[in-house]
Amino acid sequence: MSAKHAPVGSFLTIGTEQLQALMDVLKAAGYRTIGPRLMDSAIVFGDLDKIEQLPVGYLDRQDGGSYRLEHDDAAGYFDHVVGPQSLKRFLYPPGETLLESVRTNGQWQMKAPTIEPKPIAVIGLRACDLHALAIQDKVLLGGPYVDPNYEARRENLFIVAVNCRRAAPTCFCHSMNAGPAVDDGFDLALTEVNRNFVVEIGTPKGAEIMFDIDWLPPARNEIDEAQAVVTNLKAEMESRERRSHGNREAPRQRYLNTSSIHDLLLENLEHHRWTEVARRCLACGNCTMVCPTCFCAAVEEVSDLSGEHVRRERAWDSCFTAEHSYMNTGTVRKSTASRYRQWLTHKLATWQDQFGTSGCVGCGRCITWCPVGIDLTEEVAAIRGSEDSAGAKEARAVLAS
Amino acid sequence: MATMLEKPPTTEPWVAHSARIADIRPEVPGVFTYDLEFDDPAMAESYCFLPGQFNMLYLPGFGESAISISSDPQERGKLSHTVRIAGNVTQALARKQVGDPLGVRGPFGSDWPMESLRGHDIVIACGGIGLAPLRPAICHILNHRDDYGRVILLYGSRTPNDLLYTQEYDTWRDRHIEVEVAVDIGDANWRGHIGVVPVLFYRLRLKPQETAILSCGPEIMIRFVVFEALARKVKPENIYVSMERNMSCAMGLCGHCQLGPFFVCKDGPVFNFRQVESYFNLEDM
Amino acid sequence: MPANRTFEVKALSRVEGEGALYVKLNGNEVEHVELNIYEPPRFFESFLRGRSIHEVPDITARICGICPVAYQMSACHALEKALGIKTSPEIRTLRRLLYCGEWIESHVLHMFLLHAPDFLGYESGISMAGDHREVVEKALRMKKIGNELLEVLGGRAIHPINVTVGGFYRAPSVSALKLMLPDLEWGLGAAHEMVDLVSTFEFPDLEVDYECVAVKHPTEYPMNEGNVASTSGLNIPPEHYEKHFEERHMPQSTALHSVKLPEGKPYLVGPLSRINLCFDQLTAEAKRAAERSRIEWPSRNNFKSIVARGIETVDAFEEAIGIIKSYHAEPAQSRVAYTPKPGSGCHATEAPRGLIWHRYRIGDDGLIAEAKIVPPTSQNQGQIESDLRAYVPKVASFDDAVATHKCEHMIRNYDPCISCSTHFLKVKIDRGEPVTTG
Amino acid sequence: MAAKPKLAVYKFASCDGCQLSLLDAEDELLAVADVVEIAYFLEARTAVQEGPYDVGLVEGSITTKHDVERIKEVRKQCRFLVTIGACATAGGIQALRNWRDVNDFISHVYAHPEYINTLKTSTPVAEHVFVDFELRGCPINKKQLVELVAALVHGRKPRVPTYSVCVECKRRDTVCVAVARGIACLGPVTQAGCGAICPSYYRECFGCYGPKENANSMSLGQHYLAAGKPSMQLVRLLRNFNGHAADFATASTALETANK
Repeated sequence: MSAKHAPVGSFLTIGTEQLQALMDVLKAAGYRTIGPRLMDSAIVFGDLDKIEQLPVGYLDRQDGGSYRLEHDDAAGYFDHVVGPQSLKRFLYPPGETLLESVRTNGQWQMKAPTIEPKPIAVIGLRACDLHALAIQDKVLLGGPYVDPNYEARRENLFIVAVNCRRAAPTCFCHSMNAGPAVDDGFDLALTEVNRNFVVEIGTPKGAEIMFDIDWLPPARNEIDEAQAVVTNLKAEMESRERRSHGNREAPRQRYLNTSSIHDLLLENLEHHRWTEVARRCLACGNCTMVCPTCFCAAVEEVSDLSGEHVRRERAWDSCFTAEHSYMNTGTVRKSTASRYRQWLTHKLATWQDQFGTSGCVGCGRCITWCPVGIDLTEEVAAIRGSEDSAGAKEARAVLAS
Repeated sequence: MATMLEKPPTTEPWVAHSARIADIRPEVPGVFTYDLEFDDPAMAESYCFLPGQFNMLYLPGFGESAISISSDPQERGKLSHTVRIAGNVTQALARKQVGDPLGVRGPFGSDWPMESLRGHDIVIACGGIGLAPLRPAICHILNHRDDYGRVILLYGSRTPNDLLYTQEYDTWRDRHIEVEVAVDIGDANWRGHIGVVPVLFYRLRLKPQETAILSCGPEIMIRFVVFEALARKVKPENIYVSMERNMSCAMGLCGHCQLGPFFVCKDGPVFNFRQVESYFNLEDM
Repeated sequence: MPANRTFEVKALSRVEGEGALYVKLNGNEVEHVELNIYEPPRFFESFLRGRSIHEVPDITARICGICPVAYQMSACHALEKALGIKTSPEIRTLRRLLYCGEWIESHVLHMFLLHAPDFLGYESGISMAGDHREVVEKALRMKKIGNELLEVLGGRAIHPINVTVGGFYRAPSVSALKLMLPDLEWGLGAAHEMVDLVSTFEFPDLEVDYECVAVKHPTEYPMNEGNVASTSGLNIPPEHYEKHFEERHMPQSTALHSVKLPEGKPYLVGPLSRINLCFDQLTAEAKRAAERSRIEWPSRNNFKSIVARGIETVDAFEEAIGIIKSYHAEPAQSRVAYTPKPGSGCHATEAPRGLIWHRYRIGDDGLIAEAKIVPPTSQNQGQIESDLRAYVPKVASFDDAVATHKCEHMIRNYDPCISCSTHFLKVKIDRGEPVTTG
Repeated sequence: MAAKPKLAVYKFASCDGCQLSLLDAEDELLAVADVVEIAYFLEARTAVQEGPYDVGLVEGSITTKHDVERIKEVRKQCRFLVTIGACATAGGIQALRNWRDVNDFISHVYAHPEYINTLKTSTPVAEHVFVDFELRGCPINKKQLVELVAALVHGRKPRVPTYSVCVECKRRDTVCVAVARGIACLGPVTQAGCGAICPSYYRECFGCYGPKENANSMSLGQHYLAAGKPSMQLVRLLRNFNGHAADFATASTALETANK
């Protein structure tokens, strides 16, 4: 039956039974298996034991400031897209202790708690989130300083990615070159085809896990169909995006024109659009919390009443808070306009200077989970639009000459 | 260009090294210099820093504060920080006594490019506590006086009582450092300049092509220093400034100290003016 | 001793809220007794008008930080009656569990931090902890368990957020409640010890022929549901409350007191009344504790209310354990849906310090048109003054300071909650300043 | 060690819930009593030590002429004055009178209005005297209260965030009730501190901690209005326990005006 070993880069087919077997094998190998689950009116990552726990038949309707689940009998296991969380929660948790100090006899004993994270296998990770993971790797592992806790968790991660068959109107991974096709960084990648899954082997670790699973070599047309899923989706996103251009009525597909975006934004740091968006922006920080790449964290001192037991706790932070840029002389970024500018220019422009990549993967979470539906693609387009106006072009030409 | 000090990789970047306060010297009202000694002799032995770098001083229960190092980089075993008492951590520090323990992480950040400025005339323009991170640069110059041409210190503070390190000016002058001092508000005994630091440029005859500027102080002061320097045709690439932001992890991991594309903690605090010029005149950057 | 003496407490301590005591004595004759409420009025009944139905439990919780559940429960039940909706048995049970949490935290707070110091000769629970650290620590742990129960069910201990008309916003998870069991079991044991401890206190001799009033239910110890009953044989549905109880101006007081009709007598609400009226409905463990206390129930001595609180604490722990043990699944519906519509409803529940009665009218716009709230302390106020008149001659032989303290102790028998009284009590503030309106 | 700081707890118009938070800090109460001298705290102790005090915690809003004078005395007695809770910090639920005619209230509730001595408004302490620090909440969070005490004892700034409830909500992994359920929630404009309890119980934040720094309730209100929420529902939502706080008050007034 089973051909057992499948080399890296090869494809094979499994049914739902084998998907369950995959979970079981991962668990037996010591992984905590997590994946999409329907909880609290959304699809979020949760512990996963049985494939019945997967949100089969559910779709998420997303738009600026709005997310609703909908049942659709035709929908498969993974036809929802991304929810409010990302892998960030598991690798770079919202709160953790970095240092513990105890004072005994006037002497401080300081030590960093050692963490021994349980390996995690995540099932159902999308292309955008894989790209986000690669970006966080650069931030937290790529520089002269490495975050040891992230590193420990990251090393023990097993990724079962999934190719999207559907895009929400908030998705714009195609314009960030971060999807919809899963291209790299996975151990296994699934594509749902006719209630079966075509599996691509991404790493030797992935091949090893598949070794004990009763898979079948895919039929020729199954691989084609699987590959068509992502090519079709990309084409569909592009065509929807074209149709929605300038047509407020058409279902919108977000798109971000990234050409020269670095210079575009940094040359417009005093654009009136920042003030305009600040009229709507709540500076609540939701966009940064849901962003899979945002890494800002505050380190807070937590002390007992005696002051003898002290911890340094790290918690997710946001550049939209006053504390974020606080110095003894006061908060540097006092206005909401300056905070929005900081976020957007960092994400789309200065991130490139810092880490050689954009900080955005086009997952659209910041659009969906903004309580008032502020849309970064619209903000960039507005800045670009006024830039590209005849007058601006002329002015630039004059300056250039 | 600013250079990063080669540092051995650490597996526990958040753990501070335990140290003790060896001496406390009141400098001016609200400013003290703290000499620190590491508890671990090996650490004391191996610790070194470059002029312009800073340490994170840790007072458990209060937190960490980024404080520039103000001692002579060549004098091993001596580590001083001149601190203005302003925030949570520094206020707690002000209540400490000689012998009290604290934690030190560092050194962090970029340095004044003393090596690449050899052969230049150097103008050090600073205000208030901004002289503290430049003192190691002055020490370096004194240690290698022949490597540099004319050296001028332009220093300003609010009142004569707020001038740092006044007892050292004569020593510096003896070693041919021109010291020009201005205060905003003089007193009965004040015979020097009244005004802000940039004004001290007015009477200066510089050889702009050979001059480098090192500046630290309030951002508004730095802006005008740069303005004056550029007006005198100093090459922008020879202007260096030390910036301040909310430096919280010092490793470029927490995101708080960003200034445009930079993490001030690791790309700075010392920047070439060219790097940061486009962010200088922006509100709330 | 002079013929004319006054005992005065300008600011009562170890009570919730602000009140003063004034007693004027002529020889052994009590000339004037006044429990003065100077807590400023807060107008809850007024600004409930025009609010949405779902906001009422959130707003009424703010009447009192110590017994917010009582305010939320009476309001929810009254509004459910006005809307004609009925909650499921599961919700009813969970509400009872919530009430257990409030009884535990409020009773233990009062017993050990506010009242026991009077018996043991301390000025506070904090200084009592100096000599009796273990007792105070144990009490704090019991109180904490009560608060944790409130947190699991209500979201937080003070002003819970999970209570709504029709049920709960979210049903508590089975696992979260089960986690509480070991603590509750410990608490039950500790509560027994506490009953034994407070039973040994020396109780001043003040026997009063109280008219005890409490909610009474045929099978349950009263918390959320039942008729309003009294020791004189009254047994009426809450809807008839206003026919039998009235706020009246008493000649010896500047404040209005609730009195029972038709005789116009003061009456007693609170733990002593509840035990006196509903002893049979106590849990087995609570009955055992009551028996061990060697106090004869029904009791006519309100100083023994501290023991009554202890017995009710045992009851609450035991009930909570029972409820959680039989909680196997979260209810399918955590609340009953409703459509706002005009109507009226009223309801009485038992706050830790006694019966609390609410009446609401919903207007045509589906918003609250009228609200009336009668909290326990206002009902007890007449009885407090009446007790004082009986008690003062017994303590008149002591010097002023001791006698005053003894009066204050007596007032604390009632666990008076002045903060919540004020929103309806007629208040006179007499500090020699001109009386002004608005 | 230096003498223990003397702490006083005062009450004005309030429900007692905030000072109760100190007694509700069961794990820390005795430790608190070890590090500070609880010199004046009527709800908990009979003994009263004379002022002045190092720290005064004030609960409750100012609603009578007498209290206007009393708070000035309190200020004189306390070196460091901290308001605890929404009443003391923003006028509390009592401040709902600020939008209505208080005489109407009095005659509605009281049979003998001539006995009622009250002001037309309920106002925060800071409108009467200088306040050194404000601890928000209805009620305050006991952890924040203990942190405040610890900070005062050790001479540091209390660590009390000024950012939105959303930050806490996302950290604790609650799915946004505004976005995923269409509930009008005040979390994005409300200061954190409670631990983002309400959304985790599937209900809206109703603003117990008052407006966050740089709050923009106007924008949020307009968004909910556009999503079909009745304007008066939003007005009531903003006018709960911190209705008198500037940002909430401005937005609720604007929404009310738009409704007319």
